[in-house]
Amino acid sequence: MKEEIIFSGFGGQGIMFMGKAIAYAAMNEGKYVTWIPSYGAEVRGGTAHSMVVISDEPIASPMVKEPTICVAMNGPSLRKYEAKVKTNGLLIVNKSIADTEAERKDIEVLNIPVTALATEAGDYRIGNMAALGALVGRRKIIDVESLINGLKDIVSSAYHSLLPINEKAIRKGFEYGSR
Amino acid sequence: MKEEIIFSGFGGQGIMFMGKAIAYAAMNEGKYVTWIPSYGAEVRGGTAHSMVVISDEPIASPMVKEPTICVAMNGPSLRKYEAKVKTNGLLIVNKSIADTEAERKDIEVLNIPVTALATEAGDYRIGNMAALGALVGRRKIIDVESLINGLKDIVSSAYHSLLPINEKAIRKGFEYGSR
Amino acid sequence: MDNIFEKPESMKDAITHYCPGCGHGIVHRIICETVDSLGIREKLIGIAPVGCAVIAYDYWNFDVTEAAHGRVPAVATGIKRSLPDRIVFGYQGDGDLGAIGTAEIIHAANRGENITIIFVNNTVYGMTGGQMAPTTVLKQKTATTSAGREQKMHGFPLKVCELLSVLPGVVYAERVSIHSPQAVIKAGKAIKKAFENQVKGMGFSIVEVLSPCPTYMGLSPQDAVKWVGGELAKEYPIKIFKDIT
Amino acid sequence: MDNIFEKPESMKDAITHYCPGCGHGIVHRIICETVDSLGIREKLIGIAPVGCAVIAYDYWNFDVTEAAHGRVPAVATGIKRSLPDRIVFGYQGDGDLGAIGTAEIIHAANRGENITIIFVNNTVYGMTGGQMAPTTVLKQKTATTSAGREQKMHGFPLKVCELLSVLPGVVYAERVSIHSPQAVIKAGKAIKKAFENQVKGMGFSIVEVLSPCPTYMGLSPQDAVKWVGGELAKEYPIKIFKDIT
Amino acid sequence: MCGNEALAEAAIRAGCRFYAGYPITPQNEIPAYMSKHMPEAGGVFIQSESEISAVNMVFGASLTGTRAMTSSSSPGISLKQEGISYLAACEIPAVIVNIMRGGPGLGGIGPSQSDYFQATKGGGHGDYHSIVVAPASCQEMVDLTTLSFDLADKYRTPVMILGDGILGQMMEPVEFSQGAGRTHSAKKDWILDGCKGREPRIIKSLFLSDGALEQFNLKLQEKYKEIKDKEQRCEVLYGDDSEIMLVAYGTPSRIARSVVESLRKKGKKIGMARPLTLWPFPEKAFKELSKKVKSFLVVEMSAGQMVEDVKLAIDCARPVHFYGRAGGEIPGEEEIIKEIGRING
Amino acid sequence: MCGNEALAEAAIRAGCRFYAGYPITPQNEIPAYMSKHMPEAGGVFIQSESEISAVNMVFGASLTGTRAMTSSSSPGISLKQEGISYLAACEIPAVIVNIMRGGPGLGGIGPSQSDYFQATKGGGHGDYHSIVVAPASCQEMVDLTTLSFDLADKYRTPVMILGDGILGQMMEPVEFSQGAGRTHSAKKDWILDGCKGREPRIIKSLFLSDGALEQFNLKLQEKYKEIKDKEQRCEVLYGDDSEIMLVAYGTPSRIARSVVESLRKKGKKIGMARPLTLWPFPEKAFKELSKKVKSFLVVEMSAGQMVEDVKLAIDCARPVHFYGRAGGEIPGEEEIIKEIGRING
Amino acid sequence: MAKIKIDREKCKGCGLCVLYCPKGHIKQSRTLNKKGAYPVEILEKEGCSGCSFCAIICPDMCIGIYK
Amino acid sequence: MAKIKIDREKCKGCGLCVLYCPKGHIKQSRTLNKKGAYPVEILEKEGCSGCSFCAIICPDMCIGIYK
Ligand SMILES: Cc1ncc(C[n+]2csc(CCOP(=O)(O)OP(=O)(O)O)c2C)c(N)n1
Ligand SMILES: Cc1ncc(C[n+]2csc(CCOP(=O)(O)OP(=O)(O)O)c2C)c(N)n1
Ligand code: SF4
Ligand code: SF4
Ligand code: SF4
Ligand code: SF4
Ligand code: SF4
Ligand code: SF4
Ligand SMILES: [Mg+2]
Ligand SMILES: [Mg+2]
Repeated sequence: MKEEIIFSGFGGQGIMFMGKAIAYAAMNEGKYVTWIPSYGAEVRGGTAHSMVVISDEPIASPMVKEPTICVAMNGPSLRKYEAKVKTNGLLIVNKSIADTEAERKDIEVLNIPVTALATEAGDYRIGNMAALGALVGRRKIIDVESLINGLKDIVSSAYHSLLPINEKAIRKGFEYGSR
Repeated sequence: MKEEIIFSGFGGQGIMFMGKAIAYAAMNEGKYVTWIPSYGAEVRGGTAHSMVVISDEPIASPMVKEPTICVAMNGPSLRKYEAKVKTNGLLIVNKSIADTEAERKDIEVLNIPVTALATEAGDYRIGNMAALGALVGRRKIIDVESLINGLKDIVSSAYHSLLPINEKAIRKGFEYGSR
Repeated sequence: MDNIFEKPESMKDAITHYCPGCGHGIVHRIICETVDSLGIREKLIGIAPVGCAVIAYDYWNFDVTEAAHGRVPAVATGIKRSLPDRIVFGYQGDGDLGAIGTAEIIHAANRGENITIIFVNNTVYGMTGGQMAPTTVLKQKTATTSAGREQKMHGFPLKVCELLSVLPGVVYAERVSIHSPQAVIKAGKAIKKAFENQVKGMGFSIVEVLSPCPTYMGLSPQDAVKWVGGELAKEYPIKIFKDIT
Repeated sequence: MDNIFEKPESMKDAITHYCPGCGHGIVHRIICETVDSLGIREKLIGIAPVGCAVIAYDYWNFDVTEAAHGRVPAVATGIKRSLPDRIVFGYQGDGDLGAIGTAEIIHAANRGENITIIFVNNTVYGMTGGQMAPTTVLKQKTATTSAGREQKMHGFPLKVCELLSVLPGVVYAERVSIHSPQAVIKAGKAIKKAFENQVKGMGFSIVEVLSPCPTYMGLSPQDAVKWVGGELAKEYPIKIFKDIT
Repeated sequence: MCGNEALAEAAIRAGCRFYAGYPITPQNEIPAYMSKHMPEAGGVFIQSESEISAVNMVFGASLTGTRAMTSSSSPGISLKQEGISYLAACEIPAVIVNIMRGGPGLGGIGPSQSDYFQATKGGGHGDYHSIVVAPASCQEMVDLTTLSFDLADKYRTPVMILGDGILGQMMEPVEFSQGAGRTHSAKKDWILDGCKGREPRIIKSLFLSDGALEQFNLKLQEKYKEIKDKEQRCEVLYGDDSEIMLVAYGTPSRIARSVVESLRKKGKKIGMARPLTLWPFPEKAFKELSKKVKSFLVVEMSAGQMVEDVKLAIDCARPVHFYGRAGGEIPGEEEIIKEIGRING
Repeated sequence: MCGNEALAEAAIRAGCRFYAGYPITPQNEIPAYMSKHMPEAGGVFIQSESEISAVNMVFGASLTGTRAMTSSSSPGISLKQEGISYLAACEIPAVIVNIMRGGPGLGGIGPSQSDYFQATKGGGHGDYHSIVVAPASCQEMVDLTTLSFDLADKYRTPVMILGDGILGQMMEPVEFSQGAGRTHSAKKDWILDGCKGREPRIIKSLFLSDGALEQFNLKLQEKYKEIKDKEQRCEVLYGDDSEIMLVAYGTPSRIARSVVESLRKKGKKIGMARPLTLWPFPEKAFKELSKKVKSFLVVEMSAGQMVEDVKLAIDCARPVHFYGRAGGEIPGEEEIIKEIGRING
Repeated sequence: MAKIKIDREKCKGCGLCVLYCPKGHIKQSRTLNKKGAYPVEILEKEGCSGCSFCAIICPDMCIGIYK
Repeated sequence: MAKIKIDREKCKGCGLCVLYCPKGHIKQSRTLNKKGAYPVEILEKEGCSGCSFCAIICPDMCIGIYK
């Protein structure tokens, strides 16, 4: 098994965190994992992305040029990455944003009402967690419980009070994705 | 003709100036000349030296390892350079200083009462000019008039009033050396 | 319909890469308003620092060069001495000016170079991820002071205007803030004066601008401006430190 | 026969390479007298600058390291933080401290490092042949200001004590001179205090010493001390700038 | 834990007790980690006012016998060149980390290997060398860091860890082997810590008297010869039956490895030589290889730097090809495979 | 006039109107001369607070279209490495003089050539090159300075004049040929001088968008290729019938020349190849030579740096021997002759 | 009475204009703009005095004011 | 009365001791020492008060003072 994932979106959407969370969970499952955040100046205001590779074998390159899975959290990232997704790959699209119509037919496109799911979970701003849940729901690359259990280790303790609603958002997304 | 000359002495004895003066004069006579002062930290307090090469042909190296002429203005420089003078070379020694007995027999040693000559010329501190005159007197590598005429170009104009006594010291030395 | 407020000509119509609520955008704009009002856009050369404002040239509509981290005053000196009748200004962050570029700013100021420096003090290294800056206040948490800045280990906050005012080459040093519309208007006036001084050939002028970096102050944009106008301004008095023009 | 005056133990019995009448020899000696009187020779680490005093280690009888030009305060910081119970002092010239090492001295001072800096201001770059230093006074002739230092071209003389006193990390800053026996005695007291401060853990102390460089002041040794005690001391006031110990 | 953090933790475990650094992407995790964990370990963390100051603080700390480190990325490393030359000249051990980014100038923050020359040939002035090690995984960010401190002490010399942005940023599982700390701990009888009970010591790099500087340089060269003899390190894959040898270090070596594995599966006679020390360059291994393989293909994230050392190591005895990507781009597997195809005809 | 002064005068005559520098032996005559004569020529002299500041002032001056120069010696040149990388990256012409002294560290003030690698391989970060010229007489201190300004402008690149303490200090007669000034004076359409009557311009070296930095690097490499094609310079003595070719630049080439002349008189088949450009290294000339001569003997005032480029230039096709003196010492004629004897068996 | 115009797509949703509008004329939207920020919008029921505070404080020049 | 001892070979002849001796007890010699400097010597006819000024100002520690 080898999945190459790109998360992408606006600077404030928690893009880095999505990558970190899934990478960490996979690592705990004993998989080979690499995670590359887009760092520094790139992140300001503009488009941020992070790359995760999860594999059963040692990983040669942590760079993802043609992802097997891509999560596009806004319009610009959709336009940037849609064409790069591998045939039969999965493209997850944030449907709470205008101008996000995926066009390719040779890949699986999963449109998610990210904000709605997050709002149901308790905070309209944690759409990233819902999307992440959906990803794991659709392609079971890791156990959703690993994902949830891992959160507390990577979220600084000051924010541990927010873990429950994050978990809720993940589960909402998971459900949505598993359908 | 090719002469390789080392001037050496205590920092305050005008060692650099001796080299510069003879190099400049030789240049004005159309000879190939190189002049290397000992620069920077070396000069402070300790032993200073400058190297001059005067030749009818282009000069390969401006560094003098075995001089054909050496002017030793104090004891330490005598001890440093005596052994290096080429056989049949000329060693000029400042006899106004104690502890300056040259020992080699295969070179010409010229002992000069530098301070006495300078005092006669009008300033006991310009022994360097007397020694320079003696050098030119002994080995006529350049015309003593070139030496004297060149001075005004290399002495800053503030000191031009001192030119006459410098000239005098050179002539005193020249006489002494020509004997 | 009359236009009460519009984009200055010296500003390009671009979406900046700055985070929501970042002060750089405001400072950029008030510089451009000054440039327009003094009519110096066509003889202006700006110097962008290494810092979040590194690509200010994408937002400014006049000649702009980059400078190596901290070397803005040296580059400005080279430009101004070569073209004394052009207007030359440097834009610097607190890391750029107050840390790596300490020697350059002190000596440009001490030489009394006839240039203008706009110094954006946001108390952190924004571009590199929110590390401690020389200007970080005691107890402030940053990426390299996770328990808060502590004097024994990290030294005192550096007061740039206080320090530079001592130098005879400095003709004008003022600290302003941009935490509120009123403060922004005052900041604009200071910046205008700093440019006017150069136009008149008076010498070295610097305006220090207290500016929010919500991202690395760890505050919402709204809380960030409140903190800047409150606690920060207490530590860094907002005032004219020197004016011998 | 009693010895009224003798070589300090901390001083080696060597002939220095300094020019006749150079102030470095005097400063070396009074440092050593302080070291002896405080009994700290065996826990002392000195840092020699790049400048005429670069081979001070040949004259001092305790542990000494060289530091790259201007970096004495950084090296001192590294040493002192690693061995907080040793006594660490840096010896710097005006080129070393006031020009290339500006950032290092300001930040070591601002951090309040518990070190002692002896700053020998002889208004020129002695080692390299008498070029203008940051501290060269206006109109002074040097190898790079043949017509005398002129502000427009070369900037103002840099007042180090005045500048550093602004920083909260500095506990003690005094300027002294060594142009006469009386002045030397006073200088010795200041240097002693600067070391004592460190022994007591009080923080950053600096003593600036106005010192003759007859060679590149273009004066006889006798005229050089007169000029230092007269004109130079007028430009650089001899006094305590800060003492919060 | 990302590579940078792994490196920082390894340093602390190797006994590093002094770190000074200045922020620069993509190595910021190192100072951030150090700022938290160095004080916990009883060591000193200083965010210095500049890279220059940092390397000189390390100079000061290390001359007291303290294991000391600084880190930066390309432009910041350029600023440290004078300081590195002084460390080499004063024979003071130090570990310097360069997590390279794209240049020249400000360049970009993408990964790069374009500081190879600077690191291996001496970016500073004078005839000196730093030992240069090149990790290619988070685990090696740990292991080679431990090694670096040991080598630095053993030879009293600066050691550079030459990584790239990818290695610094990526997260992989790592193991800190027990006792991976100091293996070399000979008494340092040259340090300054006050002359109590001994003669005063001097640390210096200035040699003024006749011939002294040459003598010192000859001594340095002797040391370098010893290091060249003893410390070359190289990993070789399929060294015995390969026609083409890929040569790469750091991130490109990961990709090269993948290329080798997949081509081997197809029966292609291909291998890889991966220098772990860039200086000393593993000349012996390459000399051996040059007797067996037909040609080399050097893959770098640069316009071609290590390729010169490969040629020199094998005395140009075999064709040495080059494939590089510059400015923060990473050579892809397919590109390399295509390049191999081109060489084969 | 000493070499340093000759160089300074030549710069002014070549239209240099901005000089910034910081004192360091053995190049102090350059700032001293400039401080007097640059203002007379209507130009700017600044004694900057450091070498770093100097190179960045030159950056600023030159981006206005002004011909600008800085000078220093080895440790100071190390400090300029970041700045040189920025000049190369922003494609700003500049002339940088390094009158080398013995290193590493503070070293000594004797002449040396141990910064060859730093100058030619890029002591700064990133894949850039400075053009490097190597004068060997006071006259060439003049002629190559003129050339340097022209090349800098022509290729928008930093040019380094790599001299040594001897060349800087020695006095030889020089001639300033009429009109030796700017031969290249194409309009500079990239400079910043206010955007009056044109679109605003930007000077930068930061490339953030996808692939932009690589594109820029490829463009730089194109330029370097052109320079390599067009600007190699080399003097060859007895290239046609020599068995041993001495290879040297700067001061050692003067001694080598003398060796060649004296051995030729004795009927020995010996010659000399003297690179005038160290980057680009005169590969073409050496390739030619390698077809004719039996072996090379490289003579340097270093532990052996240029020798690598000689090997690479001739693809190791002939034995390349090395004789060097380090730390401020100069190889003597007899030493070289002895070395030649050793090679001959 | 004055009118303001907010560039919804340019707005990054920092809320500084909201904080400083003395009239309460601006409020944060609950729907994302295309880049994924929650921009501000005009709260129609409050009037605008034309004081320009919102435009002066806006770091991103999203607000134009007209009479 | 005190006695001073001058190290003739160490002395560089700067004359600072001469300048500051309140008793005029020291004068410059007219003969060179071995290194080529004109050192100072004691002017026997003037006494020495033992004030140490000469030793304190001497940059080269050439003077010892005894009682
Ligand atoms: C020589 C060098 N060192 C470090 C860096 C990394 N760096 C980029 S910006 C910056 C500091 C930014 O802080 P500041 O000047 O306060 O600007 P801000 O981003 O906060 O506006 C640093 C350290 C660099 N680019 N070059
Ligand atoms: C990086 C570097 N730049 C320049 C020099 C040359 N240099 C040596 S000492 C010195 C300045 C000496 O002046 P100062 O610090 O005032 O000491 P002084 O000799 O006057 O006591 C300079 C510029 C150097 N060695 N290294
Ligand atoms: S990190 Fe701070 S300074 Fe940089 S753009 Fe964001 S808010 Fe502004
Ligand atoms: S040059 Fe000046 S500072 Fe240096 S030793 Fe001579 S007198 Fe002293
Ligand atoms: S102009 Fe004034 S009243 Fe109108 S929206 Fe803006 S801040 Fe509010
Ligand atoms: S201040 Fe500007 S960017 Fe911020 S919310 Fe208001 S309109 Fe949007
Ligand atoms: S001790 Fe006083 S009186 Fe005696 S020689 Fe010295 S200065 Fe003169
Ligand atoms: S002060 Fe010292 S060195 Fe100077 S003349 Fe007197 S004894 Fe000699
Ligand atoms: Mg900042
Ligand atoms: Mg000085």
